Amino acid sequence: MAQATQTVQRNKKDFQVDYPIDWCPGCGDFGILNALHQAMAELGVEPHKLVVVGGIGCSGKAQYYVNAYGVHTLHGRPLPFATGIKLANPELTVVVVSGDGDTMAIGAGHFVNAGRRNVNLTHIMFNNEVYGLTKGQASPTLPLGLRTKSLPEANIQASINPLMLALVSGYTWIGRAYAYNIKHLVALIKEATTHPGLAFLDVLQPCPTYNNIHTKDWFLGKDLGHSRMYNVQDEGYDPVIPEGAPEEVVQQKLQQFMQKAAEWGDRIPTGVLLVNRNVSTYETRILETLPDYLNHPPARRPIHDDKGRSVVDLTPLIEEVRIR
Amino acid sequence: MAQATQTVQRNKKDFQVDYPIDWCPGCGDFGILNALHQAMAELGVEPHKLVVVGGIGCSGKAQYYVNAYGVHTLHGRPLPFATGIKLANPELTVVVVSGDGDTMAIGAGHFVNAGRRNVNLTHIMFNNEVYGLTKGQASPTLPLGLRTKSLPEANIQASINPLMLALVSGYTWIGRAYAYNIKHLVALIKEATTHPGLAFLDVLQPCPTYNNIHTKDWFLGKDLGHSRMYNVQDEGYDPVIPEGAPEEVVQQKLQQFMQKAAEWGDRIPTGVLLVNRNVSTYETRILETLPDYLNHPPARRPIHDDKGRSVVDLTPLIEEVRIR
Amino acid sequence: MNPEVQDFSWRIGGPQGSGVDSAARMFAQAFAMGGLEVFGRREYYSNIKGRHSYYDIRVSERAHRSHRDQVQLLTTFEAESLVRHAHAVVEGGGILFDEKSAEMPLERITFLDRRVREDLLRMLREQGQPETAQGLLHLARERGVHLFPIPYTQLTAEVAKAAGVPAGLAQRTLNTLAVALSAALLRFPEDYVKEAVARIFRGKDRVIDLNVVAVDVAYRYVSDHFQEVPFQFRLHPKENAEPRILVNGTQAVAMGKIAFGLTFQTYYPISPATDESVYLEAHRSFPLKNGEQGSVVVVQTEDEISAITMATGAALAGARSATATSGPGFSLMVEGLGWAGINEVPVVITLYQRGGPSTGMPTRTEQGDLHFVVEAGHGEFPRIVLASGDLEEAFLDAGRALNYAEQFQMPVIHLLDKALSSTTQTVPPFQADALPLNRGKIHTPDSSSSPPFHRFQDSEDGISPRVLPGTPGGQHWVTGGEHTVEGRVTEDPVIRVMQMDKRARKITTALNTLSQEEKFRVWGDPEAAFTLLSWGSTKGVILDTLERFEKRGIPLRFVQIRLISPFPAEELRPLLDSASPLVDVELNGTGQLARILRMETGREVDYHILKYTGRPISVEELTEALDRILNGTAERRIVLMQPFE
Amino acid sequence: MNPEVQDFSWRIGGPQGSGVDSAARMFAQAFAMGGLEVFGRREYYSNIKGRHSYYDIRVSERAHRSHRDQVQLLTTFEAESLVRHAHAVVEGGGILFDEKSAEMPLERITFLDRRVREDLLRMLREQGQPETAQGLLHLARERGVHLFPIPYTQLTAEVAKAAGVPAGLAQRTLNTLAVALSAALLRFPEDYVKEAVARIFRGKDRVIDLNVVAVDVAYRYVSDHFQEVPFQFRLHPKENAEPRILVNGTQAVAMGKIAFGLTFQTYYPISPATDESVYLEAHRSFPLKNGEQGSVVVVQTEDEISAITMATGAALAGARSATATSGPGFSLMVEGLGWAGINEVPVVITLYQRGGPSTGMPTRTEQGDLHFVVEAGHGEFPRIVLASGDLEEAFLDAGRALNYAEQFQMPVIHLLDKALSSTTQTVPPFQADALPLNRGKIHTPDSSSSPPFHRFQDSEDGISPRVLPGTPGGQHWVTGGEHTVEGRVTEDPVIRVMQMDKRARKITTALNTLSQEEKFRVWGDPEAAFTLLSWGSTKGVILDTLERFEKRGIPLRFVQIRLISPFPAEELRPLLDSASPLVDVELNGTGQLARILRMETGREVDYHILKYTGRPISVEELTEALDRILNGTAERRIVLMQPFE
Ligand SMILES: Cc1ncc(C[n+]2csc(CCOP(=O)(O)OP(=O)(O)O)c2C)c(N)n1
Ligand SMILES: Cc1ncc(C[n+]2csc(CCOP(=O)(O)OP(=O)(O)O)c2C)c(N)n1
Ligand code: SF4
Ligand code: SF4
Ligand SMILES: [Mg+2]
Ligand SMILES: [Mg+2]
Repeated sequence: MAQATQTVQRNKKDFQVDYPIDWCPGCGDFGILNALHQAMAELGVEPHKLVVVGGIGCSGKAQYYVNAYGVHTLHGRPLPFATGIKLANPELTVVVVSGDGDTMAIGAGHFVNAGRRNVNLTHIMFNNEVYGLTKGQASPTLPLGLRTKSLPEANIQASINPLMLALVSGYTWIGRAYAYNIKHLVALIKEATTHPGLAFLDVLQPCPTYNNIHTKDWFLGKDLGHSRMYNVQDEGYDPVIPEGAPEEVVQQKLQQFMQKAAEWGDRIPTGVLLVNRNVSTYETRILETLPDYLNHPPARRPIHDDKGRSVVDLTPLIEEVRIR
Repeated sequence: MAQATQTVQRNKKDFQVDYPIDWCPGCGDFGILNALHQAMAELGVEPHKLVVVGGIGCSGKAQYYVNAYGVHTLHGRPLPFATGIKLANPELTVVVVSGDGDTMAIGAGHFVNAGRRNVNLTHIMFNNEVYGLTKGQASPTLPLGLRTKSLPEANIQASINPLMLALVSGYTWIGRAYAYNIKHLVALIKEATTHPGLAFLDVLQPCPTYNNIHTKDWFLGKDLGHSRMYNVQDEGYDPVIPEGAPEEVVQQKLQQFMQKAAEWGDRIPTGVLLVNRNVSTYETRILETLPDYLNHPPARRPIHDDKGRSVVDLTPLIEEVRIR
Repeated sequence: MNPEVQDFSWRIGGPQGSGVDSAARMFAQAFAMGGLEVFGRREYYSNIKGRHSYYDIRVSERAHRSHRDQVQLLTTFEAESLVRHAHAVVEGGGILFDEKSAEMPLERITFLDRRVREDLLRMLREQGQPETAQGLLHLARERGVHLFPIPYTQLTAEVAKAAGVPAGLAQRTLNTLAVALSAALLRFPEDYVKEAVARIFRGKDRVIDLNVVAVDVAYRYVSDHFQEVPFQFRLHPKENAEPRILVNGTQAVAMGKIAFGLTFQTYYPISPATDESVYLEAHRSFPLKNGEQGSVVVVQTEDEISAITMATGAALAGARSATATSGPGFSLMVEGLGWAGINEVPVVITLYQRGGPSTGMPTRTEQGDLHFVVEAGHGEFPRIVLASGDLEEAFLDAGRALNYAEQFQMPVIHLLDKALSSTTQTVPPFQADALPLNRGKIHTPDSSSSPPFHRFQDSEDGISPRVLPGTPGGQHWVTGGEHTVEGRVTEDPVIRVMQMDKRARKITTALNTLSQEEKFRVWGDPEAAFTLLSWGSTKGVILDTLERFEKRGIPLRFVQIRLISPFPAEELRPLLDSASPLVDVELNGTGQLARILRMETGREVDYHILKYTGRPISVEELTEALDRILNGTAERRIVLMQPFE
Repeated sequence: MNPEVQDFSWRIGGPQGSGVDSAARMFAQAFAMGGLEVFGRREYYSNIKGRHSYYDIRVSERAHRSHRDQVQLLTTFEAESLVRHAHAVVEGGGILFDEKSAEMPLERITFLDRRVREDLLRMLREQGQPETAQGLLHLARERGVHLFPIPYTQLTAEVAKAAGVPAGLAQRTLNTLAVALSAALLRFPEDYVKEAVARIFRGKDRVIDLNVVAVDVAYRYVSDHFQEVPFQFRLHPKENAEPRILVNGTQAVAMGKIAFGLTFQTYYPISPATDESVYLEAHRSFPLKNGEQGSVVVVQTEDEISAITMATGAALAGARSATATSGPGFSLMVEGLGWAGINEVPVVITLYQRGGPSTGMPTRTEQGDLHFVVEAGHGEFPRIVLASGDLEEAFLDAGRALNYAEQFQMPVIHLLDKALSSTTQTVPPFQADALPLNRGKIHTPDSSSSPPFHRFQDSEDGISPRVLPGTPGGQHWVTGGEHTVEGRVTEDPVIRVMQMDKRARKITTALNTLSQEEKFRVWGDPEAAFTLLSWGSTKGVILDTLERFEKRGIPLRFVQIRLISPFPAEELRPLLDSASPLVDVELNGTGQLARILRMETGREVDYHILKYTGRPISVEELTEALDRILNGTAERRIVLMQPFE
């Protein structure tokens, strides 16, 4: 049930389109977009089998810049749209691109409940700690007390830890990357996409226009003399909960994850933080009672014959209520 | 900024009202209601200063059964309503009563973001794992694969751990109780109410009508020969993160919390699981820039003089934009 | 009075959760199996257990489609039903009641609404009666109603003994006893009741046996005790009756959805819509004509916003997709509706209206959402709003809604209400080939064409070919923003106008494409000037009332509007011109259809007959209101209300 | 042509984020300080940086309230603005542009919409011009437009030199240069420009100094190079002008809210509503007349559902409470609105309409939500919908909305649109005592009375006294369910009808209480038969156009509807009866006000003048449309569109 499998040799260009991009110069979104193109090419996804589902925000515009079926949804709603698309046609590779406001404020309820389903989707969150497209208000990932450029007062709401929220919600693959570390980002998007289940990739994305605190320089630790970010895999971190893992292994992995998720400030972990193979996908759960689901998913089941007549045999349903 | 302080001697009866209660016989909600009456009496809250804000569900009806200002809101929305009431008049003691569907499904986005604010509210969630009032569908706390009475198939969505979601969201007081253990429940409601900040109390509430799996007998461990539930305080568990605690203490307390939160099945922790004194309330944060907030909160600031004329002196605002 | 009734109404009342429902179903089935036509109406509180609910079953040789205020036989076990409904029994009718309940003081009936209690007490005091159920029974008897006190405890003891089971178990046959006692009083052959028992408890042989014993006990008790009572109503089985199914509104819609190709449904539980989705979940797998299994994927979402957007996602991917909800849920779907509108996505929303506004009266009926659904959503986009008037329409309209959505590429709102959803009725078996399926312009680009596909190409009828994701060469975008032909957001004024006009043109296309029958139906005397105008579930009571007036030699005409948006203004013109008076009948407080009519045609109605108590209109109520109009004593706005419904 | 213009329009264009806004503000301030009246209109894409935006500043001795399609002077730095707007400059007008931008090929202008590019290229080819900005400049020159090529690089170098700062820093004076060059061409005294510089950069002395140098450089450049150009427009300062403030629509509303007692506001960011809340956040603390500090608590919520419900909670607790949003946000508020409706909670929703449906055109204007807001919400409940036509109304209506909400105890929707929100205009200073505050029936039970308080007591005017939580003895309930007098959920038919009727009665009360002025205003010649009907932001252009026709001796009348719900049908009757033709002017595609008018009064309009490109109507457009009606060449539906706006 992996979302994509290597079939054709593809080039990053296959996923680019020839339209102007209207992000601000220097925006981290460019890095994410490039990585997405590259990752899809390396995975050999066919463009017509790729659906990119965007939320509303600067981030959500990413779907316009991919040669694919692009769906620009509503603010906060990309996950349910994507879920509908994927469940209707599981053959499609469905990637969600959304902002931190989109995902953790107005979309938080869907985020939490999408985790309960574990549908095979890839969710890339562009985390810039602000509402870019509405001109720089605080997003749910902006820490308490910070005052970015366009705030009339310091932020008086605390921040959500997206990794922890993903964990608690039930995402089965969780990673973090940095928008300008494209190589790493490509690798993570690929892994997230091939993961069979709901994957969440938190991408730290500088917004040069509105986030003047957590800037490129800050992430790269210009003040510290070393990058704030490190790759957990470099330190031998193993994120995998294998299928059928005993409860204690599960707990140990979760503890390990939570320790990493709590790190911030001078040391920010990136990389693959959790791969939980111990949870079935929603698609598998459907299959348990609808064994024909993957052969004839909702978008592909023929519903009428040549003459337009329904192919349904209503007899058993009628018999149930037949009185005479 | 505690929500309530002992001022008058009150009796549980002061909080009861003389109307028929329409929960099913044996419903756990009765226990919670009784405990609420008792707790408010013991705290010496004045009924006219108490606002009980209900969601929609069997649980949300609890507000009808208290002598107080009762606000029966919309499904999923008691938290924002309560936040508005409390911020408008911080003198009021505001208690939210809501179901698990109300809170964790349709209301999950508000839950997560209410945590970011840490407004001084008490949130009691009636956790019966089902949608009682709509006749027994699975709620977000029903474990995957379980099939309660009125489900046409086993639940194919995984459950949310409410304690963990509360933690990640930023609730600063988290506890769990059992609907029929009224003494303990009273103590916890009192503590939650006096906690200065957002308190979440997860109440395990058997629904004899629709939840035929996690029944009273199950909780009491009739099959095991001992109650599934235990009180963490009995084991010396200390939930408090003191004000100004160093980061390592905070982390250790959170780890301890998460271990407890993960327990379920044959051993279910109840009691006070987290008291985080290290986070300011929203009210305090408002005070930083509006020092007069508590003296003249939004609901109590006089806005006109005897003749109905505005008391606002618009001069500085006009001067800002005056051209000539 | 003709005791061999053509038209018999039975009422059973009791606390929610006590089995009133299954008793009513058993009663309905027994008589339906006996060849009669059955119409059932259910009333209940927004409550799980304890509050009062009741069920009316109307049985007749020819089909009826509405309830009556007055019943021939009332069956109860407890005091609340007795005091609430004793007044509704006709002269010569009967009341079956637990002899123990008669002494209950009104003051002690827990859930009796305060206002009801006070009104009843006042009446009892005025009449010098005791303030107990007994008082009301006395009044009934004075009116010529026959009282049948039943020693239920004794009867269940008999059942226990006869069946050799413990008394506790026999207790559970109470409902069967009540049904059988009622049937016995009507001298209806007990075999039908037993057959109904067998159906209801299908698969549980021991339960069937026990309840069959109860039927025997009941029949015996009636013949032993009530032979002398001059209760003279009789119902006789009819031979060679036509085939029938017994279904309710949510089932009819769900079966229609399955029959006509639904493959994806989302829902968030809400009364009274939930039952439809639960039916679909339970019947998510069904055979196809070619022997394969067909299926509907049903997803319980976290809220209604997710429900509409997920269903829209699935529709976009190519599924026949729908969601079902009621007022509060629909209010949350409005933003999603607009997205489907601007993106021309075929998604169906089945809306079961209930008493509003806000939480309102969740388990009561209303036609209060009409104007809202027609205008719902910021900005302007076309939609279809279609209203069903009865169960057969509900079944077919479920299919039409799916067809329209794909044919005209727009969201379709299929309107029903709580009354229809809980109406149980005998109807001819539904047919899956009653309606051809129309999937509209689904396009596959040929291999030479290269993306982006022009999904929103201008077109004469406003409908552009659509390509489903997964189709090679068809890549394009969709967006809630105004968009270019390839679906990219644009703010170009010229393209904006083109796309707005293109979408708007689909309104004309739909109006030109649909048959008159799909837009409105004219019933009664097509030449009559006296014209009733209505929509939705009031159809039943209007048709039943029309027949009554016809019998009295007063020809009336009824225009049933089925397509509310787009509104068939032009085609209605001749009917409106010849209508005098034009009488609006609606289950709401403002006459919403009449307001739309005036907006669309300029024509004002002459009278409103409105009911907004949350209960459907009875034949008696409508008859009386029309009589007042006919004899010139009516106000322009007639508000109907039954204080004890 | 009179070079001493009474009515001058200046346009500046440039990429979003490049300072076009502040340049325009500087220009507006300079002329406003010079005693002239200023009207500014802003157009921009839904984008942060890079896409095209432009600002029109209309300057005149007497106030104007709308923009014109044609400008006297166009100021640009780059090719895109040049090619988009060159056509808009009048004969004898001028274009100020960076000489380097002229050679830019249209093909290489990144964000030029494809359709715009194609249309322009076609035009250039037809006229045999090069496919560059230069081509369009040629065409302009041929039309008699004066070209002012500016060597901006050289000028900034001069600034750097004169001020002794690095070139990079001097680069930042580009906008000031452009403003000063423009003012210099108009021979407007440079002191005003310097004063404007000082205001704009208040507090940053070094920046002021630098920009003052730029003003000098610009003025010098103009006198050195363009003395000979026969560009003859002149603007002169006016002495002793009346006091003025320069504000935009969101500020006007925010100031109105503060002035008239708002204490609690919630919002979720959304264009174009956000600016109002950001203003409130920045001004959350302000003095009271008694010397204390007043404040508004402003909460940024997680979504609009939270925004409306939190604001409602605060209102329930006794705060004057509001929220502000735009279409998509309002669509999400519908359920909350209904709750406030049934509970009679005074909450205000300020709705800034933008291009719909769905995401639509977030930064463009539309009057597309009117009918929706009137019907929004399942079920039936009264609300007030109030529409402001200009900044002064916006300020006062913000207060009226708060008053109405408390007076009539219902949700109030205050309608504005993007056009008004981004209109910047000189107006007389706002007064906090222009409107008395009315808090309605707030009640304190006397100590003898015991709870529950009868919050929803029936009353003649439909309005029941309310008690605020915290008041001793006032305990009661509120619920979205239908309720008893004490606010407990009920399904009793009698109480249901009482409460529905009570709430509905408030509609009559409101209609009877409000003055005619608050409901609608009649402008122009009150006796004229030729009647324009409109609402909201179109007021400005209609009044400006009326003046034009008046000058031409053609008396017209304009009925500006201000109260949309409840609709003042009866009072409008005489005006409607004497209207011929009745011409509807609206910024939407279906003529929503006209539809409501027909629904409420039966009267159909004779003509629709509609614009739904997302841009406001210009005087020229409206004049031409009216001329077509007057000379009998108009279709019933006139659609306005400017392809290059
Ligand atoms: C229902 C609704 N509310 C508000 C908006 C306005 N809006 C557009 S983008 C945005 C926030 C964007 O922030 P984020 O999701 O973090 O994305 P970013 O722009 O930072 O990438 C908002 C609030 C909207 N489009 N719809
Ligand atoms: C918007 C909306 N959707 C759906 C409903 C229907 N509804 C009423 S109660 C309820 C669920 C109740 O479940 P829970 O919150 O767990 O409370 P419980 O009854 O179990 O105490 C639902 C879905 C509603 N009232 N409003
Ligand atoms: S505002 Fe920030 S996030 Fe948006 S495009 Fe600009 S830099 Fe990127
Ligand atoms: S359905 Fe369950 S939760 Fe609701 S009242 Fe009955 S027992 Fe309690
Ligand atoms: Mg963001
Ligand atoms: Mg529950």
